[in-house]
Amino acid sequence: MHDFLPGTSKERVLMVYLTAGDPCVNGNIINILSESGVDAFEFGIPMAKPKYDGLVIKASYRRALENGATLEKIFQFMRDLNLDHKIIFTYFDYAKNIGIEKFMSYVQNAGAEGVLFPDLLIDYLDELDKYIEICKQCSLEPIFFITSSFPHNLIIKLARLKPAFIYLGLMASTGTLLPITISRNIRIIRGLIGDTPLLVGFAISKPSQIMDCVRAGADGVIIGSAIIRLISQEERGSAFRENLRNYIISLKRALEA
Amino acid sequence: MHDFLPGTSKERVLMVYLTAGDPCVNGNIINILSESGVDAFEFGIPMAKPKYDGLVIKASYRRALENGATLEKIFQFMRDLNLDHKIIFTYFDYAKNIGIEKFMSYVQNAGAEGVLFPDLLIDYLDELDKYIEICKQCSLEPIFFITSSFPHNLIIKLARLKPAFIYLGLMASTGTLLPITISRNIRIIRGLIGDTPLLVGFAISKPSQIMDCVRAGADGVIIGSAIIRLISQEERGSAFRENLRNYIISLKRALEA
Amino acid sequence: MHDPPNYWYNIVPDLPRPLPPPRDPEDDYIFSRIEILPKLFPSELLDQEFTAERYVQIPAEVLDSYRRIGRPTPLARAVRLERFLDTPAKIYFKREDLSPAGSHKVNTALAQAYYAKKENIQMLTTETSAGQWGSALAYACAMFNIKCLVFMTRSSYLQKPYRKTLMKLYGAEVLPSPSDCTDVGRNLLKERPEHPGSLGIAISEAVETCMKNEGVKYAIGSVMNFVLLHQTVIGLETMKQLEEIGEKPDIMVGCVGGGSNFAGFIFPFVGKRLRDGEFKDTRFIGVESKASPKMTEGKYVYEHGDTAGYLPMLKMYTVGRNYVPPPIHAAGLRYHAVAPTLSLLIREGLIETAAYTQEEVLDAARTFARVEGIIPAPETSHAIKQVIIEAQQCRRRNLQKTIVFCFSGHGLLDLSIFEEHTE
Amino acid sequence: MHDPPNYWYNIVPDLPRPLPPPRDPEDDYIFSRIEILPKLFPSELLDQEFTAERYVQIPAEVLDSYRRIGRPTPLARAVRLERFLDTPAKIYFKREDLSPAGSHKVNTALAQAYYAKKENIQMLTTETSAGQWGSALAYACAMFNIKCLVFMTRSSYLQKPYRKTLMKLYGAEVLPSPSDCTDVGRNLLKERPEHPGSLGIAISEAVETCMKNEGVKYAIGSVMNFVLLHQTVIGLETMKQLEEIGEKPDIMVGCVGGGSNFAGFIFPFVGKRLRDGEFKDTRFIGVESKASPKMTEGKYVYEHGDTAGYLPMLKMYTVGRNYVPPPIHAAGLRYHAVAPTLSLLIREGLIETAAYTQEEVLDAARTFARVEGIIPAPETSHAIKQVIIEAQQCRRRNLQKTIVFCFSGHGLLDLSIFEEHTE
Ligand SMILES: Cc1ncc(COP(=O)(O)O)c(C=O)c1O
Ligand SMILES: Cc1ncc(COP(=O)(O)O)c(C=O)c1O
Repeated sequence: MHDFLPGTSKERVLMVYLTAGDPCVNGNIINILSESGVDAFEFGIPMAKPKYDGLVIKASYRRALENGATLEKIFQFMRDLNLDHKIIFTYFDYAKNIGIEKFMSYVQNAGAEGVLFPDLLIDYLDELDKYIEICKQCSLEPIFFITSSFPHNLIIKLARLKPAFIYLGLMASTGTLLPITISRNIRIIRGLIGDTPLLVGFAISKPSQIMDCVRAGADGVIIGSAIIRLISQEERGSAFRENLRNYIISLKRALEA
Repeated sequence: MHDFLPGTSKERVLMVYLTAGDPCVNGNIINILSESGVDAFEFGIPMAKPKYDGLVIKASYRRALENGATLEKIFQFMRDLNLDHKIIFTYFDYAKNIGIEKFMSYVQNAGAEGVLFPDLLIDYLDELDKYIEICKQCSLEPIFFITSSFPHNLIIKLARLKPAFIYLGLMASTGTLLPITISRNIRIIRGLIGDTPLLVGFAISKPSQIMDCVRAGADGVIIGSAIIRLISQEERGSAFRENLRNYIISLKRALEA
Repeated sequence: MHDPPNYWYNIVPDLPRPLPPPRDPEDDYIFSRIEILPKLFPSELLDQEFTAERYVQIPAEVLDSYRRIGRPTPLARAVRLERFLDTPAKIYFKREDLSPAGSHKVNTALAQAYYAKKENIQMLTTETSAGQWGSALAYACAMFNIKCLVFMTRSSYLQKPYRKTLMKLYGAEVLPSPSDCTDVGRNLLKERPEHPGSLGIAISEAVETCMKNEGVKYAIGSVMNFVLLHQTVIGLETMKQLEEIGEKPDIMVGCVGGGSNFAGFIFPFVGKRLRDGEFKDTRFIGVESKASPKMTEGKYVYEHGDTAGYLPMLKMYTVGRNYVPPPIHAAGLRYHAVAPTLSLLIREGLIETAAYTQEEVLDAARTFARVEGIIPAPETSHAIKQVIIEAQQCRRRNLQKTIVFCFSGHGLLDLSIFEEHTE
Repeated sequence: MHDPPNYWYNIVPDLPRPLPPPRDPEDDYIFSRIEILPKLFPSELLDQEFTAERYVQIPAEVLDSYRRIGRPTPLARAVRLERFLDTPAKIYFKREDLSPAGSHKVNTALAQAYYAKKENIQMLTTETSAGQWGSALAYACAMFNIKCLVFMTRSSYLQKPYRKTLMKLYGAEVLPSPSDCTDVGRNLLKERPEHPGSLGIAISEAVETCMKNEGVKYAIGSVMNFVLLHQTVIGLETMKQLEEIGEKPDIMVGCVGGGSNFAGFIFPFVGKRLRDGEFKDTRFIGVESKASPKMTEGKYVYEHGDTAGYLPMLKMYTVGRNYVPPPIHAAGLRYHAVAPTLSLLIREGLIETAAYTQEEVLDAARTFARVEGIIPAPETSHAIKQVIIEAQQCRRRNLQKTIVFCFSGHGLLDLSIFEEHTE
């Protein structure tokens, strides 16, 4: 990921979150997104009891599971995608069940650059070293998920570990907009992490939000629920594709403004 | 009275209060008192409803009235006494009933040097000028009765009027000892009146009290209830007379210590 | 202002005329109330009653106890009330409600308990009806580690259980009066076992207890000079606090039961006026209940200081000690007379008076509670009523007066009075 | 110290590990508690709930309202208690009882009412049982001129009429819950017209009212980060006051319901310890009721913040929201869980915990009332119990420790609890 996020350069990243295995997600959609300007993809692994996800992504998980998604199929799907940048999103809980080393090697095999465990530092802080160790072994980039409620000391320490990026979850759960002054939180986090790449996400859907984030110091944004809401519509004709394309372009424009 | 209380001189006065007309009071007793050192006498006029008197003097009044005392007899009795210094004590209320001018001329005729109205300044402050005027007319010396609850400004003003003396009632009523720090009150009053003669009374019965009063700045003391209590005893033999004599001597000694 | 003053102010030497002394009934040749005073009160209090001193030093221990109850108490500004009344007047109030026992009464209770303790008195006794005074004394006795015995009229004892509980928590013994611990009580109970009691009976019981027991003295919540003296800590603080904020009071208001909080509040100002003409345009307004209109309708005569007639007679405005005021919430204002010094000043025209009905006063209390958020005692509400009237006057005439009043106590243990009327 | 601090302290950035975020139940795919938060709370409060800022500025209007309730509140020394216990320890207590509504709850109530007003919200609604929180909110709403609707469990409504009266005096509407103003209430009343209610039902009614009415928001008395944030004004003042007298706390004690007063009291100290090692020998002790022993016997798990389950789940020490504690006087300690930040610090071993029975606590309250003359709320009495134990320990070991505790509220409207036991 360092190639498009070299920290010092002002290049900015538009990342999209999609649930792997959700029938709404297919090569077609991913192509449209890529072509319209999405720089990187984050694929979530569907599960029955997601901890921090909002209703839109939960519904997407359910669709995926009802659609018969399995870990094997998911990794196959990802491997097949011809994408420059992709990472995996799932809970550390889940990976532990499989076995961290095993899980990480699946990730590596799928051609993903890293895996984001949103609960790693919250519920398994003691396993941080182990995570970094395994990342190294699997040639994966460490990525850290934090929230505005993280200790400042820990955030500083994470930055020193030179992750591919830090992912700041702006809201309490995905897709759920709360009246939080995100620009202030981003500014504070930025002040702690120097030029460590900072991507922010959760409930971003509008260009104006993106502009706020960037102005406050984010290097990129992750759009999840907003896209899933769009692509999970019944109607998927040409108007739909056009809308999707325009939407991405508008986000991209905001990002680069 | 100026002859024995010239203000500057340190001569001190022992005054005794007696109720005129009280059968316990007679020439004999007065002689003993005079001979033992009493410098001056204050004669009270018995009445049915005395305002500021304690039980001992009230009883004395009652005895006098039951004994058939009348104003005429009382003044006759006083005129007959061969005493250097005597004053009258009665309520302004009472004198007003008779007519102030008339009453004051009686006083003058009885050979008294002045009259002390304990209620004059309390209940008839407006008649102060009149009192002084009549005193002048009758060649009587003005005397003022005050208490520790008198306004300081008024006390200062009274001193400027150059009375024969100011009589400070130490307690709330005659003969009733309350735990009042008399030395403090005397000192304060003395501070207000310069060298105006200051006699103090009410509930003085012991030499030690007299010493306190004098030390605090009193020029003399008035003993009332204590003497009346003594002379109203049944037993009036030679032991009684001796006691009375010794008692007065002890008071006098304390006064001059 | 960080510390309470270290002296009390005695107005007696500054009065415009001599204070009429206490008296015994002229026709009583047997029993002298003045003579028994030393049986009833600690010596130093009687000394203060008759002192010629203008400033009386507050003993260090009392000063400490004043600090403990939060003295100096805040002088607050009722900005929200001003706004609510849309008045150009400024309204300040001295918060005597913040002490543990909830009213100004504790200022004298602490002094009385201190002197009692100093004189080795084992127990103080008193009467109470609504309970403000009883709680203040119970608190003070707890602070100075002496026993406290409160005779509480049986009707209040049953109807105001919280005040009773509070006193008991402070370690006081609280007896419903008439009780079977005195002759007076026993005789009344014989006639009528559920006798509701009266303040007069309760006083009689307290006084009997003093008379019969060495080491027991009586404590009194108002009227006596020494009580007013102790309360001047309120006014002395207020004066300093006003100075600090550069304010001069145009109008000072307080409620009047026996007169102690009002006198304590205004006397330092009145004294300055009498001595050197300062505050000569300040209006002092005492507010009483129409239920016991001694100032506005009473006579200025000699009357016993207590309803039972055990205390000497004092020259006061009074409705007569046998007058039975209708029951009102502001039990502290049912008192039949006004302290002698205050009476004298009223007589001399230095103090204005006003009287209101319970209904008028409850309305004012409700307004204050709602607007300022502090619940006034029913007694205090009388002062508030007057303040509102004055502030409205200021609005009509567009006068930017500074109104200061004594917030003598809180009504948290009297909330039931609002209950009956809130619904 | 003349003025309250002008910022609140947010401990979240200083915690030793990340604060677990609020969560929805994992298996609920239909209804998100997190999503409805903006329907329930004013925006700025939610923003504070998730702010990364260490210091949050207190708005000028809130600061003014803090001054009006007497902030900075005094830090008093319990000299008489020290003497009574014959301990070499020094005991200080922070007096949160002096505010008009009688407890620390008003510190957050004022902030919540202010933000509501600022966002043009017409009415705040909440639930209350014993009434401390309800009165604090009613007071705050009166101060910021917004409407207040309190659902009070019917049993308390009938048994604690004074609290109800107080709230009404402040202009709040107080409904016995279940009421006929909500679907929840109406359904329950249909089944049982005299339903005694429960806190859960009252919350449901309040939440339903918010959900159905634009311009109505919910106010909450504990647990949420923003509530604890507002309460840090207590600890910030205490820190400054201790500095001014040159004291360092060895032991800091507070009672724990949802944890807001204790957290507000200690967090500024804990924060300094976490940041730069100051106060590293200070012991922090939270005291709960044995009736709801979440800290000493509960589990550290995700649980709803409210007994009704309308709020998101938070990671907390809890006895489970369906646990029904036995009725105790300290209704404020019946809460089923401890605020997330406090829970995390307990888990990390930075905070000690203790639990006492009602009887033990009432004894401590009685001692304090008698010795110090101030009546503690039943909740506060839990802290006092612990303080007495620590002071006794100091006596046995002859240690001159400095013990500081949070006197969270007065018990003047809870006096009945002593009554039952005093006789
Ligand atoms: C709160 C309060 N204010 C005022 C009074 C009236 O008494 P005083 O006129 O002596 O201040 C009382 C008497 O009980 C009282 O409790
Ligand atoms: C006086 C008092 N103290 C303490 C509490 C406990 O609440 P918290 O732990 O949130 O401070 C309450 C709650 O009602 C209370 O009223």
